[in-house]
Amino acid sequence: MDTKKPTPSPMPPDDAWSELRHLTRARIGIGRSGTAQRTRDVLAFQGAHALARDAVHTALDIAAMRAQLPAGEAVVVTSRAPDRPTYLRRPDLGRRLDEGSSTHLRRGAWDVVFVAGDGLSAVAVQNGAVPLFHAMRDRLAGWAVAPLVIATQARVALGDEIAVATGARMVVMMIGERPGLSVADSMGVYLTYAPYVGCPDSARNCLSNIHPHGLSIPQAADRLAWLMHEARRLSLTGVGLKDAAPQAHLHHSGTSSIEKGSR
Amino acid sequence: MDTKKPTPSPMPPDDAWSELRHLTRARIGIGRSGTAQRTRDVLAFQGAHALARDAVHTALDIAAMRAQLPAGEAVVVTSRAPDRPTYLRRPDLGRRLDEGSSTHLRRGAWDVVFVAGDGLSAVAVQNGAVPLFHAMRDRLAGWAVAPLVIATQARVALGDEIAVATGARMVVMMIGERPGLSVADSMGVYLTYAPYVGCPDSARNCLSNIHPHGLSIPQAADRLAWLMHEARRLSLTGVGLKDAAPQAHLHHSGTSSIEKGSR
Amino acid sequence: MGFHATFCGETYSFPDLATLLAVASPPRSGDVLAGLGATSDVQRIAARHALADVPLETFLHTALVPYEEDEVTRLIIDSHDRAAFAPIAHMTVGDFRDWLLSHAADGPTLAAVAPGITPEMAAAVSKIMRNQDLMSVSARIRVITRFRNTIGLAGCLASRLQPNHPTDDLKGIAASTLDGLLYGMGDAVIGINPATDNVATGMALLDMLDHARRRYEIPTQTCVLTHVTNTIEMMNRGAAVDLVFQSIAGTQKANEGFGVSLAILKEAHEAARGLHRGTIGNNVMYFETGQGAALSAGAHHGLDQQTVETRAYAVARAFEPLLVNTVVGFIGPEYLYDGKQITRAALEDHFCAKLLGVPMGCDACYTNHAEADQDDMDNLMVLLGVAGISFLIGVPGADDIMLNYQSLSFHDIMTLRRMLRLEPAPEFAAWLERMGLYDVKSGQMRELAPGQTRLGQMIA
Amino acid sequence: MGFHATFCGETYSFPDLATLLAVASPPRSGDVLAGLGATSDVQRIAARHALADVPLETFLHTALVPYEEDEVTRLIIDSHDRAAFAPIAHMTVGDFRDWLLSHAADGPTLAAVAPGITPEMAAAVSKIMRNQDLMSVSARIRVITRFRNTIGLAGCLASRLQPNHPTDDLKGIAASTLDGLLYGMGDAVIGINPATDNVATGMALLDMLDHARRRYEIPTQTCVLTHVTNTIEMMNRGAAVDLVFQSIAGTQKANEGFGVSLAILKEAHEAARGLHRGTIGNNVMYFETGQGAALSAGAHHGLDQQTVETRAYAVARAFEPLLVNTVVGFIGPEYLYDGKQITRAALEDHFCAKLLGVPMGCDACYTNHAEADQDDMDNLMVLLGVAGISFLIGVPGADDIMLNYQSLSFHDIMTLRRMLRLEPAPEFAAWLERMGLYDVKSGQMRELAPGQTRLGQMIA
Ligand code: B12
Ligand code: B12
Repeated sequence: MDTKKPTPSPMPPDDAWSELRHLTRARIGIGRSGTAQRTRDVLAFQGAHALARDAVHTALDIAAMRAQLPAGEAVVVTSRAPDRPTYLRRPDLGRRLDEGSSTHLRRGAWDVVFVAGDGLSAVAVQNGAVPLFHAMRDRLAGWAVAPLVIATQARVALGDEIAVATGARMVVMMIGERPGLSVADSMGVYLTYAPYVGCPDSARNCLSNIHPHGLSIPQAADRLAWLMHEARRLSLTGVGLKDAAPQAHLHHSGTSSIEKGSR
Repeated sequence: MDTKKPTPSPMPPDDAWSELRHLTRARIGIGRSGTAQRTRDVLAFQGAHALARDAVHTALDIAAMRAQLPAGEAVVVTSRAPDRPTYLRRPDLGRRLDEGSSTHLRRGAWDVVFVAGDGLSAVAVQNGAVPLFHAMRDRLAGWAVAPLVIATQARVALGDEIAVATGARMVVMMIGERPGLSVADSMGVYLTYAPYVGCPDSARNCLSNIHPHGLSIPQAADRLAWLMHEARRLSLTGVGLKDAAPQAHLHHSGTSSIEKGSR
Repeated sequence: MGFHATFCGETYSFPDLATLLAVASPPRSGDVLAGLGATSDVQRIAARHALADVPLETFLHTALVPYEEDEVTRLIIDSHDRAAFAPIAHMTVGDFRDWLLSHAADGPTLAAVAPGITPEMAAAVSKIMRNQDLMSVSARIRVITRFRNTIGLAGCLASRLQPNHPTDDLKGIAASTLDGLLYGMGDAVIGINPATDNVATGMALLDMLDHARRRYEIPTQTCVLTHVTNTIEMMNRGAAVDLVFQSIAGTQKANEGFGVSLAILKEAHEAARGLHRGTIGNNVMYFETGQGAALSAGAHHGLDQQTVETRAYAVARAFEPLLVNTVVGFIGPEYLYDGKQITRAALEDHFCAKLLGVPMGCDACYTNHAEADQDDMDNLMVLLGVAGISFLIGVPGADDIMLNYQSLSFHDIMTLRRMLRLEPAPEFAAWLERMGLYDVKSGQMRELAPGQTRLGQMIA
Repeated sequence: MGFHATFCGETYSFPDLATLLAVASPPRSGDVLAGLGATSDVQRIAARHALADVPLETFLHTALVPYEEDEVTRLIIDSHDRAAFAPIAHMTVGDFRDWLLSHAADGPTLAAVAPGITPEMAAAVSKIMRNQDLMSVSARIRVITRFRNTIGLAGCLASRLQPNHPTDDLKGIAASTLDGLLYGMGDAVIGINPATDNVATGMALLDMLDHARRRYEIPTQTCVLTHVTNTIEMMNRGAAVDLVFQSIAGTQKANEGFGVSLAILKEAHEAARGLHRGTIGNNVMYFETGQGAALSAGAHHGLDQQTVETRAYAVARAFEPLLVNTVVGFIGPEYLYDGKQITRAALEDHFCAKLLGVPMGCDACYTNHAEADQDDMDNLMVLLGVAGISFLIGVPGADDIMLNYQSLSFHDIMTLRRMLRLEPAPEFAAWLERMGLYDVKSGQMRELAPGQTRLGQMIA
């Protein structure tokens, strides 16, 4: 037994993998003790878990979001879930508008209504929703875009009732995806054409993982715009509408191309 | 595979064991399927578990207990645990008298104070405490016995503070033992000489399993009387006082004696 | 009709079989959400007594979701094998449990009976089984499937290597794949969930995996877990599709919510078989299931979530899958609240699937809004290992950076293999040895840096 | 001094080692009751970081309970083996965990280090170990002890047969004993908790067990688990005492609450050894422990319940016991709230004891006021089995009709042996076979009625 080096390892923990680790934020090349993760990695994981659990419970700062918008440009609604614990246990309530809320919504001949819903990560929407909303208006020249709706204790399907209430032909729900250990601010976007209360998820399209280490706001905006134009052209969304938007940025990590083993 | 007899068993489930099962209420001779318990036994167990859990939460019917006693003969006190959930999580509170309670207690030169405490099974104390109290008075001629104290949300050590408050030289805590699957009404009796708040359990003696299938009230009373007389003689209880009361009834199941294999 | 039981002098009634099954279920947040389930422990036990007395035959005559309305019900009824059912035809649910646990019910016997068991019978009996019963019976059942290696053998535990990336970055995914291979992962499948729905991206991912597999002659299969309609499109365009993936559920309406039908699955199944890419077998489908999906789609037809989940296994077995796994804690606490509920559900799912003859694995996982942690996963993986699970899912460091949840890490599965003395699929184990990664004598993966292995060249 | 850690930009301070250990502990109702433990998950993790950096040496210089006041502390410090400690002397708690999990730390190495490990070091490292770590390390440690058979061998799982009766009825107890023997129970010990404290009753019980043991030549030991002072009295009166039982705790004051001291235990130990009743060994002590006992006696000295529990193992190992077991869920929810806490505590207790070289078993159990059920016990027994526990306790149908709690049933332990392919202690297994009860080929207990065996005559 070598008592001086308690965990003899043929591979210097950080060197061999340091380059590869720039390619992904996944926990790769972390080494091991026997077959187990090392203490530092176990504790790092537990710390990330504690933070991610807190992230679920962070509330949307509505005043701060309004400040990013011209005055009066946002309507705030809430779902039927009165608080976070209820929201977590009762997704059905998070899919329906609170009684009072619909009166705030302005009916009109809107082509689309954008909704910023806290979902499971308020911070994702806090950071991403207004920038994406702005980026979309630039790309939707000539569309009648309803004022932004900010929705708390929201599930994806809450957008359906909002669309019905505003009379919009399409709804874009920008929602906080559940926080992960490495990413607590990931936003998802769900596009639904001609939605109605009870509309299935197969009738939606989704763009996911919008965050600083994922899809950027301009990339997401380009792809969403492509989907929205297609949706209008085909009068549908969902499995019938295949995402064939040009893939500008497949190799996000920046390096040229994968060695395809053409040996 | 014999499909007609799904659980072929060389032993008729009830016959071989039926005699032995009179000797104990333990779940013996229940047979098996492979190595597992049979469905009927698994479900019987689960049913008993549901009932035992309910038993923990049953409250003491104080009016009914008073009705078993001559008017004015009982004092009611409560511990510092305000309700059942708190009682279960905070035994420390169950060991201390609620502020108002001590004012009800009458100080005097008592030789002993008897306490009926709900403990973890109110029903045990409901059934057993007053009968035992009566049986003890018959056996304690010449003792100054304080009025019975009925205590709710009580732990064993609550008796110590009651003894201090009444000035009694000894306390007998009659308390509901935690309910088991087969016995939900088992009473324990804890005898402490010269108790004080913070008194260790090593300074008490215990009689346990007082219920219809365990120690009977007369048996318990005989042994408790023996212990109390010894305690008075030796001026102590606890590990220093060994229970050497005559064992009238070792073979409770009634049959003569065990075959000692003296082959 | 209705069902009744007397317990402690009180009589409990249950109007129909669906209610009886729901009330007999162990406590579960998803059933509370659905307004189903027991209102007290005593009522739950009464329901179990009543359920134990229900003849298995009853399940053949009582469609819990109407035959006319639901193609899954039609599949279950129409494909029921009366002859296989015969040995258990006379039993009640309670007898059935006793028989399953008896020494008579060995592996071959259970395999022979499987086509006679409907999902609802499996669900029913599981509700009166303890966790140990679920483990003890599953451990006897081996469902063996093949594509480029053999999944499900006794003494083996396979693993899916899941190298997801939030932008589907090819190099990032390759790096995670390399990491997993060095821990001996990937024999069940190297399977990516693509972040995007884009077909071109999916094809690029498949291409990358297929090249790596061929370059190193890895006896395994790869998969991009995109929607089945995308996979059909990719096959049409000549992509290197080994396995067709799809999430499935237990009712027609829930599957419609996923945008699939039996017809679409059949089309994909036939197309994939037609590619003849498997070397030692032609099981080409990979399905995921999980309690809560049907209710989430409002398509549970008043069934408790575990019963409706088992119906998904009937869908699965109709397509001779290579792999099926429940993603047991994946959706969130509204369906499975904490570690205890997740654990129970995983054992149920595994038991019911194996009983039906489905090659079941598990993604032992939880989300950050659930009351669970890695200790629960440690326990669960051991329980599933003892229960003889076919495969488990591993992600680097247990943290999926795209799907945002925690599963098992590569380390975890390696540790489990060591603790329970389980091996990877034999063809894969032999390959690991050939590559110098695996020390057969000690049964351990060597601790090697990428540069010390040929695989180091994978990412150039 | 104090301990510090920075986590997410914030600095957390812990005034002393006792606080650090308490805050680093997993959530536990007993620590909440004591006003110890973390106030948030983030604080807990910060404490674990700080704890991981504490050198093991620190534990030798920091008496958590003052040396002058506490004979258990004196025992720990005075009996510490510096030479055995040398190989780990330079490590922090974090290094220690890594080393324990490394391939270097095999069984013999761990056994050699054991006398150098203090209970507090074991407690500390357990707090930064996951459940799988606790299992994986314990599984390598075999602590072997002997009296009339061998306890603790690899591949074996022994059991205590616990045939309690509310009135200590001899025939009732004999009937339960017979039941257990037919399931292969009793190799660790046939051990009765007497309902009464009466010495004459205790002697009658011992006499009955000893006669049965001799009559059937059962290679096992018997015990009446009465207070040690009663057992001394019984030995003085010439009773057939194989093992001396006592409940012990981790501080002098807690032991005083139990009415015992090291001196009393020493007296009993010497008296029992002097009887020379063991045939193949002379380990004569049997101890029970369990988290919560010290706090319950107000004698925890501000230590978290798991740390103070490990100190009881130092008491145990000083007397070379044959058997030690934690009675893990026995007291109630005020110390271990639910199945999750009970499970974690059991794995910790088993790991810490084995690390210290103590022959650890477990009474996997719960009370009816705790949030636990038999499914939790099913899981726990499997986890402990995989962790290599020395023995488990079994009672008829899992229901102790005198102590009023649920443990494992004889069936459960039999099922576990089958699932994990574990055998009874070899001498006992051979006896079972001789008696026609055990079929070595299938590794199964035969299903026999009392009358079909010689044991049937036990109750006449
Ligand atoms: C949870 C989840 C699911 C759950 C949804 C059930 C539920 N009650 O939450 C289940 C397991 C059923 C599921 C299934 C599928 N999912 Co999904 N899912 C997720 C996940 C992990 C989290 C979503 C989230 O946090 N939503 C926020 C909360 C607040 O919303 P919610 O209202 O509570 O939940 C709704 C949405 O999650 C939505 N939803 C979930 N998945 C999908 C997929 C699509 C295409 C759509 C339109 C909607 C949708 O359904 C829920 C109920 O209305 C995301 C990954 C991520 N990082 O976001 C993938 C993700 C959204 N799903 C994805 C896919 C591909 C699917 C499937 C199509 C897989 C398949 N081949 O069958 C199926 C079918 C989905 C459907 N209903 O049509 C992809 C979408 C890719 C894309 N850009 O289109 C993602 C990004 C993951 C991935 N990369 O594989 N999924
Ligand atoms: C729980 C329990 C314990 C727990 C107590 C901790 C706790 N916080 O509850 C632990 C595991 C520590 C324990 C230890 C022992 N116990 Co104990 N225990 C029980 C049990 C199972 C339930 C008691 C109960 O329900 N009490 C009611 C509740 C409401 O009271 P409480 O205030 O919450 O708890 C107090 C009492 O339980 C008391 N207590 C518990 N055991 C004992 C034993 C004695 C002799 C005394 C005086 C007090 C006492 O201590 C607790 C704290 O103040 C009973 C069996 C039964 N069916 O009752 C055996 C029982 C009371 N214990 C018994 C014994 C022998 C012991 C030990 C002496 C064993 C030993 N050889 O070391 C030790 C030492 C006890 C001591 N402190 O002096 C015997 C007593 C026999 C007798 N007639 O004297 C019983 C009847 C079980 C048995 N037959 O073996 N015990």
